[in-house]
Parts: sequence; C-alpha cells; structure tokens
Amino acid sequence: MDTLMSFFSGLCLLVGALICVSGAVGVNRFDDFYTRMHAASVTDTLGAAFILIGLMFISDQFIVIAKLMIILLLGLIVGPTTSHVLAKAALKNGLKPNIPEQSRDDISKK
Amino acid sequence: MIMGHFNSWVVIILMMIGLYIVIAQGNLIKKLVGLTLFQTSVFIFYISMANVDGATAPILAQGITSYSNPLPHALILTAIVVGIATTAVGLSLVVRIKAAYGSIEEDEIEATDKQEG
Amino acid sequence: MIIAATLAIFAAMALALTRAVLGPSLYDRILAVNMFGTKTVLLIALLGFLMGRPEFLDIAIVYALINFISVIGVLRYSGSNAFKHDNKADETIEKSASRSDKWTP
Amino acid sequence: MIVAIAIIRTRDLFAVTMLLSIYGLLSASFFVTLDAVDVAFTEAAVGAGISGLLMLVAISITGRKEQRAKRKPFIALLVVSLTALLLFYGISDMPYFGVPDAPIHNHVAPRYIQDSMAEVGIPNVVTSVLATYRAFDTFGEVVVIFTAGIGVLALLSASNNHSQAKNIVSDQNAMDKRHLVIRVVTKILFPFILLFALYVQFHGDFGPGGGFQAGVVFAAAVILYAMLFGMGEATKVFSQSLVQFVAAIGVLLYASVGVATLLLGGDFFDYNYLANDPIAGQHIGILVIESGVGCTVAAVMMMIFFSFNDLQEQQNANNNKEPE
Repeated sequence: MDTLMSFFSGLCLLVGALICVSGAVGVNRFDDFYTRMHAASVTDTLGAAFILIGLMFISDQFIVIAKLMIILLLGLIVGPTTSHVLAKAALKNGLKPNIPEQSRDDISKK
Repeated sequence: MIMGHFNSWVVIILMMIGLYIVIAQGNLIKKLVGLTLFQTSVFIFYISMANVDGATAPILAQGITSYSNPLPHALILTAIVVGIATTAVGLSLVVRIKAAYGSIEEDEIEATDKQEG
Repeated sequence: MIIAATLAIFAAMALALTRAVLGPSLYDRILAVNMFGTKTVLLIALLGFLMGRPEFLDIAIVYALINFISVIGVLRYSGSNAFKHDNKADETIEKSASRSDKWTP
Repeated sequence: MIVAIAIIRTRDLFAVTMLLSIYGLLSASFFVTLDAVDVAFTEAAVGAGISGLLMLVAISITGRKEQRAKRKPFIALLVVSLTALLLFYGISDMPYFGVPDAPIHNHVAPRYIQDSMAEVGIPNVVTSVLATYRAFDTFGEVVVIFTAGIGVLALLSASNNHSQAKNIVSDQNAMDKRHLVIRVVTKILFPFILLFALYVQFHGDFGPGGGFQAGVVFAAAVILYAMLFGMGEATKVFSQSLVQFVAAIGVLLYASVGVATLLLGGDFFDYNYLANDPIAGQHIGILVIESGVGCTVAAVMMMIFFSFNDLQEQQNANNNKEPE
C-alpha cells in the first residue's frame, strides 16, 4: 500500500513537473502574446494540480491534505480567472493577435 | 573561503546593486526601488546569519532538537512591515514632488529649483 | 521524486523570468509574474515536504491569494491613463520582436 | 537571485515594478529555504503583493517612462566598488554560513529556544520572542508603522473635494460592469481571505503567522475589494475615519497591556501578572498584543492604499475631463 502510494505520488509529481516545464518552454518559444498566454495558463493549472495531488499521496496528516486541497481549489479558481482577465485587458487595450496572413484569409472567406 | 561566505557574497552584491541604483539613477521611484533592494539585502543577511546547518524552523515540535536562531527572524519580520510603511511614505513624497515640480527626475527638479531662484 | 519536481520547477521559474525580462509588451510581463507566482506556490509546498515539515503550507496559501490580488491590481492600474498611450509603442516592439524570433515548428 | 536584480535597471518603470514583485517572490522562497518561515510569510504578503501595488499606483500617478540619466555613473561605480571592497574585507572574519557555534547562536538564542516553552508556553519561538521577550521593540515598530500611516495621510489627503468624488464613483461603476467574471470570483474569495487572515492572526502561536502577517493579508483582501467594486463600496464598511480609529486603537491596545501589567504589579509588558497562572497570563498578553498589532497594520495598510487610490482616481477624472 505504502509503496503503491509513493509510486503514484512520484508519477504525479513527475507528470506535473513535466507539464510545468513544457509550459515554461512554450511561454518562451511562442511568438505571440495570446499563444504564450495559452501555454502558460493551461499548463499552470494542470501542472499545479498534478504536483499538489502527488504531494497529497505522500502526506499522512489530515490537516496537510486539507491545506493542499485548499491550495488546489484556489489554483483552480484563480488561475483561469486571471488569464481570462489578462486576455480581456490585453485585447481591449489594443494588442492584436498575431495571425499569419493565410489563416486571416481563411477567416475572411468564411 | 568563497563557499563558506557564500551568503555574504550574495548580500554584498545585492546591496551594492541597490546602492548603485540609489546613487546613479535620476528617477526618484527608481531610487526607491534601489532602497528596497538595499533593505532586502540586509534582511537576507540577518536571516542567513540565523541559519544553522541541519536545523529547521524555530517552531517547537517533538523529536526535533536543532532549530535556527529565532531572534533575527523576529527582528526582520517587523522590519519588513516597517519597510513597506516607510516606502509608502517615500512614494507619497514622490507623488507630492510630482505635483509640485511636474517631474520626478532629479535633474529636472534641480533645474526648476535654480530657475525659481 | 520531490527533488526532481523541485528542480523542474526551478527550470520553469528561470524560463518565466526570462520572459518577464524580455517580454516585449506589458501583458507579457504580467503573464510571466503570474506564472512565477504559481510556480512559487508549488515550490514552497515542495520545499515544505522536502524539509520534512509540511505544516508550513500556510505560506503557500498566502501566496496563492496574494498572487491573485496583485495580478488584479496590476490590471486595474495598467488600464489607467498613464499607461494607455504607451501601448502603441509596445505593439510595434512586439511585432518586430516576433518577426525576429519566429518560432519554426 | 542576482539575475533578477542585475536586470532591474530597465528604463521602463512598469517592468521594474514587475521585476520587483518577482524579486519579492524569490526572496520569500529564499527565506523558506533558510528556515525562516515567519519571515517568508511576511515577505510573501508584503513583497509580492502590497509593495508592488503601491509602486504601481504611484507610477500611474507620476508617469511611466524614465529619462536617460545624463550624469556619468563613474563616481557612483567608484563609490560602490570601494564600499564593496571594504565589505569583502569585513566579511573575511565572519563565521561561515550555517556553522552552529557562531557567536550569534551563543547569546540569548539558546535560552529562547530551550526555555520559551516553559516560560511562555507557545511552540512558535518567533512569536514568543516578538511578543514577550522583545515586546518593547515590537511596540516601537508598531508605533513607527502608525506614524508612517499618519505621514502618508498628511502628505496625500490634503486635497480632497467632494464634487470630484462623485464623478469618480460613476466612472468606477462604468468600469466594473465589464469585469463580470472577476467580480463573481472575488465575491467567492473575499470572505475566505478574511477568514484566512483571522486564522493567521490566531494561529500565530502554533505555526507561522501573527499580527503583522494577518494585518497585511486582511488589508490585501479589502484592497482587492476596493479595486473591483470601487472605493465607494469599500469605504461604506471601512470608512476613512473608522480606519484611522482602528489604527489608533491597535497602538493603544498594545500600550494598554503594558500599563495593565504595571498596574497589576509587574514591569511594563510583564504578562505573568495578567492572570494567576503565569502561562495563562502570557497567553492573554500575546493574544491582546497580536490583535493590537494586527489592527494597526491592517488599518495603516488600508489607509495608505486608500489615500494613494483617491489621488490616482482624482487625477484620472481630471485627465478624462480635459479632452472633452
């Protein structure tokens, strides 16, 4: 049971860490603010959730699990909200999405 | 020698960057940022002095015998809050200066002072 | 495993930092700070477990809350007049920067 | 760490503020690794949130771009490197990092760690040092914070007039309608943050936390509310006079504990006399003192933010009027 728990926690931690790093790489490599934001917000929420769940597996006190739950909930509420507001503010203040010419034509045809 | 004093090196570098910003930058808000950096370097200095190898945070628990020094923690804890309060005073002074001189650049303020007499 | 995750988070923090420093537009920087905050929450949670005293998760909670507040605050004030007239400049920088380091799949 | 600072010489003040807030986050995690959880707590609440916010408000009042300094930085560099050399010379006598028998660990610290459980009866040694052994210091700090709050108030609130205030409120409401999602989320989170602040306040004896941190978190919650629902809504509950009153009450509460101990026959801030049992007396004393600290800090932070915000909104209103 114990080894199973630690195995699961290790798995979750690794997956979470991988997601976090990939998100960070995405933030650096994408060439447009909106795609960057997409990379950051999605991976932030998912990676944080995975890591916190992984920590939940190895903690044995109830209070610790409860606090991790609180952090997880907060992350789930706050993360998407901030990215929503951020995108809205950026769009409103005139930061244009960087759409390549061809796809722009596609959009206009439809 | 170098690794043993690693914390002090970090502190000194931070402190000097803060000092440099305070001296060399003309913008008053930038100067306040420099002061904040300076302040934080002192905080880090205190906290790193309180650290003991293999010790944990000074909250007593069963089965732990070695704690880091609680005294600097108490001092710095209050100092941080005081620091933000004083920074706020500084910022409000800057805002007032902006209202009075129309600028927060040191050079322009001096120029205005000279013009007025 | 915890150590691996901690290292990964450090790497992610470093990358977010570069984005915050480079970030051509104002919103890139806000995004980077937000991301950095989330990573710090995770880092502190992991460090608590690493040092064997996981009851310090309170700090992580504070972080999650404060991060939210500061991002909202930044957005609230970045909409004010002092910043508005700069957006055009940001945009042009953004365009030129994106041209120079085009991401090729 | 160093990286974050070395790049802080960006000319764009906004970027500087962002970097500063990242720096705050970083130094807090640094404090966690150095076992200073209480300090990390404070730095988390202050460095990452409030200080960046205040800087930002000030920048939005004073303008964003910085001009190139015309002065030559050589003298500054000279001074800085000289000081650095002196400091490097100075640290060569310092004890190494993390050595357990450094002089700092041999004076009062062992006594604090070994006896505070018997003398004060709370597990968090930092709180017991803060509130009991060094109560005078802390009292001084609280007074300093209070004074700073008054200073900001005196500097910023000189020009308030009511005709402008009404314009601001209508302006605010128009703006808030656009942020539906965030308003809903804030409504969910707001009571939770306040509750958490109270938890921090009263849990400070057993874990990281205490009056200073709780005050800052509480103030942050109110600031969040004020930013989204407008000053009008926030000041309905926390009016300026109430905030000032609470700030003063906090300091007085703190002082009154000292006076009470004097009257009961002890020294100033000698909590043992507050109850028959010395430990119970200590508990009461710390509780009251921490609430005093919490009141003052929260009120002063709100006070500072409100006065900055007022000024900023006034300026906004003026700027909006000009083009019409």
